[in-house]
Amino acid sequence: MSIVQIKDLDLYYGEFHALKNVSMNINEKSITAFIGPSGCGKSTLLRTLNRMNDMIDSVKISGAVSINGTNIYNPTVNVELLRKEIGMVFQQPNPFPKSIYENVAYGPKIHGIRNKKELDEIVENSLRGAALWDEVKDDLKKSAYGLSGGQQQRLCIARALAINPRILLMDEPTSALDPISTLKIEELIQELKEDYTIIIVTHNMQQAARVSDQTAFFLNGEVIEFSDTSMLFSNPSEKKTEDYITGRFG
Amino acid sequence: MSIVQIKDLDLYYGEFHALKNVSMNINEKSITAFIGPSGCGKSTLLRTLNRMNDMIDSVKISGAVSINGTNIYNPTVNVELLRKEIGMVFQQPNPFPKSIYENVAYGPKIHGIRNKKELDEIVENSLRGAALWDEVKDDLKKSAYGLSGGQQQRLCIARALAINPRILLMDEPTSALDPISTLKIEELIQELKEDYTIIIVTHNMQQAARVSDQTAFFLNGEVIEFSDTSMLFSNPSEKKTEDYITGRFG
Amino acid sequence: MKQLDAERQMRRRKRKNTIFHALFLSSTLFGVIALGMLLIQILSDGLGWLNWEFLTNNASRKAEKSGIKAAIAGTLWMMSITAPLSFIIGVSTAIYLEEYAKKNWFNRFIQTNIANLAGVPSIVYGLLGLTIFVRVFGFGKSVLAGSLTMTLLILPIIIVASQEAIKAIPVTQRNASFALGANRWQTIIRVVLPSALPGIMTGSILSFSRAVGETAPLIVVGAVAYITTLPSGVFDKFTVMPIQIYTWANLPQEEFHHVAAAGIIVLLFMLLSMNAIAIFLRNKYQKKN
Amino acid sequence: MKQFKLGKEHNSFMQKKKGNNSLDRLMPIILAIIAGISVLTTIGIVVILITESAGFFQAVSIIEFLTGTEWTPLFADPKFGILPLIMGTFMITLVASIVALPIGFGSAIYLSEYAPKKVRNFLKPILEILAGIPTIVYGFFALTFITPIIKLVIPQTDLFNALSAGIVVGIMIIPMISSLSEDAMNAVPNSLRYAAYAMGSTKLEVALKVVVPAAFSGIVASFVLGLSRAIGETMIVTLAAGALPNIDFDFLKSIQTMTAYIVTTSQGDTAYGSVEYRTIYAVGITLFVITLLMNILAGYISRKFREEYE
Amino acid sequence: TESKETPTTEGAKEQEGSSMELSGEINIDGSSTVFPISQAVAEEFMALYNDVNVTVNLSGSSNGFKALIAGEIEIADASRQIKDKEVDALKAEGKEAVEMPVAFDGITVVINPENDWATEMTVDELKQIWEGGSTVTKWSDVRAEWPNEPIKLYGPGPASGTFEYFTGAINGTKNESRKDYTPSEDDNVLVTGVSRDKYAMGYFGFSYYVENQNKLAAVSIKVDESAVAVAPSVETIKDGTYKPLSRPIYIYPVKSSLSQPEIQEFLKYYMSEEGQALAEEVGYVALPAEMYEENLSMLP
Ligand SMILES: Nc1ncnc2c1ncn2[C@@H]1O[C@H](COP(=O)(O)OP(=O)(O)OP(=O)(O)O)[C@@H](O)[C@H]1O
Ligand SMILES: Nc1ncnc2c1ncn2[C@@H]1O[C@H](COP(=O)(O)OP(=O)(O)OP(=O)(O)O)[C@@H](O)[C@H]1O
Ligand SMILES: [Mg+2]
Ligand SMILES: [Mg+2]
Ligand SMILES: O=P([O-])([O-])[O-]
Repeated sequence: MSIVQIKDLDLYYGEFHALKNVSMNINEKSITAFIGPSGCGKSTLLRTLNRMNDMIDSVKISGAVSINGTNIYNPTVNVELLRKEIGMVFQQPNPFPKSIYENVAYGPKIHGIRNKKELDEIVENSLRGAALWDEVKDDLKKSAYGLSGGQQQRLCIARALAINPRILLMDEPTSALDPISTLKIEELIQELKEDYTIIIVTHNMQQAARVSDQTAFFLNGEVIEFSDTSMLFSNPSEKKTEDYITGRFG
Repeated sequence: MSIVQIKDLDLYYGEFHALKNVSMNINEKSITAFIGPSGCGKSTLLRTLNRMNDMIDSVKISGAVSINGTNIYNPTVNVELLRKEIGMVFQQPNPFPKSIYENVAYGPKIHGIRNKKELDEIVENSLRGAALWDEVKDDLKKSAYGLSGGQQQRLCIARALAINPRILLMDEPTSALDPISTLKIEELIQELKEDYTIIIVTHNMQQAARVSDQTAFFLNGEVIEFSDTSMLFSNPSEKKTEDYITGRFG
Repeated sequence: MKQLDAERQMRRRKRKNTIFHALFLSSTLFGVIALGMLLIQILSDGLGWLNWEFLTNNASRKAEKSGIKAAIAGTLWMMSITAPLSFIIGVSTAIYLEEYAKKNWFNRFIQTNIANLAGVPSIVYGLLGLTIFVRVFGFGKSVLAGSLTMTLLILPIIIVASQEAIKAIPVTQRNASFALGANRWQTIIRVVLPSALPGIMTGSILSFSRAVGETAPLIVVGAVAYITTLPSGVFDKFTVMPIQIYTWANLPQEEFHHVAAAGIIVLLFMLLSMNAIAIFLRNKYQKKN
Repeated sequence: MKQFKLGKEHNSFMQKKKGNNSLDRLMPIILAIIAGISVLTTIGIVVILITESAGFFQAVSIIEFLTGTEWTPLFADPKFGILPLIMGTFMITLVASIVALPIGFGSAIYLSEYAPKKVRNFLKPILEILAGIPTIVYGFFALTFITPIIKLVIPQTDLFNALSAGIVVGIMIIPMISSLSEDAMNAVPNSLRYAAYAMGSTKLEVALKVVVPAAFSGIVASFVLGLSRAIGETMIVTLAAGALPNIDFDFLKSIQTMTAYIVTTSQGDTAYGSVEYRTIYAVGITLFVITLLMNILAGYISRKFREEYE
Repeated sequence: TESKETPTTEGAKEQEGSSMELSGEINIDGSSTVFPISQAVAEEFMALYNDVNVTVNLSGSSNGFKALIAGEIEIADASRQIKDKEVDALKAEGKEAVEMPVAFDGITVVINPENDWATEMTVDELKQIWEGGSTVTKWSDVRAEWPNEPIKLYGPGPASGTFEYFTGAINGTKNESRKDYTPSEDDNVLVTGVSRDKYAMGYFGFSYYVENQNKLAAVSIKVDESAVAVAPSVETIKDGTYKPLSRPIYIYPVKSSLSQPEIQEFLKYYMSEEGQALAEEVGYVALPAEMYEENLSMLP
């Protein structure tokens, strides 16, 4: 069953046509990877799914994005609740200048969880989920800015997990992580798939091949090919895809 | 001939012992990779080589770092000239809030190049070197902040190349780049090796294996193993190294 | 040869850096020294006249019996209204302009308007306060009228400083908050304001100090020069320290000029305590990235 | 973590907004209303200045007011040319900027880029004290300290002169400029500084070529605030610059500024409702318009400079 | 007199009987010249009647009248007589002010103590110096035997009551004056100016001269060539021989308030011998006794 349905989506930054007639159905409880060269629009498409592009004034969107059959660009949609259902991890670590604990507790708190015990539990579970708990469990009160880049990014993942979303958008979540943490996150992603729908942007084709069920290949704002990952990597139907995944392309 | 000689180097952030008795010789016109899990001190060691750690108040250093036989922690050393000889690319893209052109021309300008033609040439060559020229050649006057993350990082590489350094320090320079640009950069690194000494921090073991001549494996601030790359990956002499590179480690 | 050239050039750049370092340092010291000279002058004039009676007496025609009690009380009364009110209005306005206002002509107008208000001389605010608060609203020459006038006077400074502080918060932090399903208001309260607070505090300290030291508009609004009762409500008459000091400084008798200096010392002490509190708050919240 | 089960026909984000969201919709309205206070302030000022100066402009033509070179409204044969007062204000502002802009800017750079953290945390509050000293104190300081020094160097200097008052007005606005500029520079992320240092920049180059351009709009804002303060300063000029409207552009002579005229005349002995009394408002509205023009100009300059980067 | 030396609290206790009867507020505003007297009177009056609150402000004679018209105060201090316009404005509000002179201020022409030539001058010479369009730039322009040195002139600004009175008395027309002198609204600043310059000359209120006799010299004034030169002093101002620069200063209670007992009592105290002594204590000269009696006779 497809939980995300994108239909005839066009997106402009002012005059610049960043997404061109994108259509795509994403299955529930699956992992979808977006790959493609820098600037091809992967992050842009990801941001249309939780309406983060609302923040950019120059953005113009046409077409439809439906989640669970509801067009999320429908004016009656509650954007905040939408985003609670759709967690997001960014390309660059962006912790708040708060303590580690407060970073993770931020989401649950704004969604109304006050109970200290409950919060403690969420914080611990989320940090464990992001493979960070062991490193920080004694320093929860310390500023997140004292962590290394990799630790910061894992903290951001923990923060996203803490709101218990249905869909998880990840924009190159491991590009700042070492292979071990990356592996852990990849494993975690596989686990999360049991309950969540995951969409991941990655530059690392091995990663896409390893973790995802389906892969979309983008070029210049267009979806060139979207199919089962094993298919796309072993037997791409498009010449451009083949050129890209074999590294012949540039 | 070793151009960089590190001897008995200890580094503390306040109380925290971040580098422990590190000794290492790095050969001229070679590529050396630093690998190891997040937080193990790779970036810290890199920053001791161009004395960027001077910026952090809490840092205490003992031991010696010699470049070309001169201890760079000698008080008579001219830090600015040292840094002109040692270019650096950071983990996260940090372009100046200036135009693309001005970003690249910044270094040559402060080092005394005024001639417009000469600057134009340096800017073009550096951007070409960073595989960015074709994408931005018509937008040189535009702000660097308009570029995508990957483009920004390549701009930072171009900026480092523009001062024509002898040694190039790269802290995960490709972690924000797509595979195609990464390949280009890797090729470029191989090319630069003809004239430059390159030290690269990377999480990507494949990258280390692909590009570097020598690899150092770090753990908790210590150098566990430092040897020829082919050796280290095919036949590590330490158990910990083996565990790490085979992904058994965590 | 190239190496030599580079070194020569480097020496020049370093020399330039050293020269400018010295220049920048002397700029800073210039301010510090000016302050030092001012303080020495004031202290040598007034310290001898400063004692407990001076703090607990009312003004008098006799220099040795003169005290600053009513003026201290008046200033405290005025600031207890002006400080919270201007802070709330100022920060609210800054939030509105930075976080909510669309880029249309109306909001540009408000922005230009605020920048311009910051440049309106204090004496004009005096005329405004006299007409609006004293006469039209009928507050009379009261604590309330004075406080509201001072609130309007320092408002633009707080707004502009708060705006700059809010602007400096990186957009990636706002994005992180929005992506977690926080609405704008939650993002403002929980992410933007905590980070912007140090900058907002700096602007507020400067403007509160200004309100405490301002004379001209209160002359016009009608803080009285001689009063022996302390205000017991916002509609009472009052005087403030700068007015009392100004009155003393204008008297012919030499002794009163010392009394004025003693008053200035008390005023500066009050400013210092305010600054100390604000700096304490600022350092507590300041986390550098 | 797994308590979350939703039927696919039921999307929680279609739920009615509640609690926090009504606050989120209410706050912009409340804030907009509060922001309106500054507009009301301006309207109040403009209305008062216009209604009160209307009587003046019935008696004196605007042309005479704006082009006359003599300002003697309170003498037996009154002349109502405001140029000397504008000249006085301009001279004070000029001297004050020459003193305060470089020094304030220089100390901002020192505090933000050169000073060790401890020194900065110590010096900055000290400078901020300067901003809190009542202006009458500065006035006496100008008269009893700066003026004698100037007279020592240039004996023919008047006791009241534009130079001394201007210098002291400059000293007064230094902390405003340095503190606010320093805040703007402090907000520039360290990653930019690191990038510049890594290329072999000296501190000076990092400060002037990276930090200052990045903080430009904040710096301009502090300059504008400082200059507006200089234009509007009243007590210092009243005490130290004299009360003699003068168009000679001689800094060693007594002058009068618009603000000093307003405060002395409003405290002085002009009969209520007379043309002389209304000069206060005529001068007030001129001052208002001048500061308005200056701010528009400053906004334009800062916008134009910023375009290049954003 | 005795009473002004009495510590305030004891004075109040002695008078407890009467203090019980009076209470209320008295608000005074206006001339900065009159302020010191009103403040001193208020201070002593409140010591006697501690349930009465007197506040005194100084915002200039005109603003005092304005506040009187607006009904914000009961008594206006003024260094000049009320103007017709102000009387009319009061009338429009249904009010009337009562003029009560309270003291003399002898405007004093001062020179530097080192100036040993111009210690006495005629009114004509003063006019020559101060009149509008005056060509006097050097002392020798006044009398040939005086030094051939530039004359530096200091005086109050044209917004002050002192300026208006001086120009009226010396130059013949109010506010008619040369403009190229150094004006300041702060009399202490004028004191500083004259005391630092051997060739300076200025004028301001008597109290500022009294307090700075060590730094300044007063010019004795001759009404005409043949008259005797009179220096300003308490005696010469009081007996009217110091001419023409003795000016009376006033308070203007609003008529309707005169029936209020605390105001009545305050005015009585103002005109009493204690009140007169207070005026002299702060640097002014008491009026002839009959003038105070005339003031008192206006009370209901
Ligand atoms: N806010 C913006 N305003 C204008 N153009 C933008 C904006 N954000 C992105 N773009 C442009 O849109 C295009 C797509 O950007 P996007 O960030 O989606 O690329 P990407 O595929 O995620 O690249 P990368 O792998 O480098 O992150 C790029 O050409 C970029 O320059
Ligand atoms: N400025 C600092 N102050 C205090 N501790 C620091 C500072 N910078 C780094 N550290 C600590 O020093 C250790 C080594 O950090 P470093 O950045 O060198 O790690 P790294 O190997 O580069 O990791 P990553 O791969 O995540 O970038 C980490 O534990 C980190 O928390
Ligand atoms: Mg992207
Ligand atoms: Mg690192
Ligand atoms: O304050 P005056 O009215 O006496 O000048």
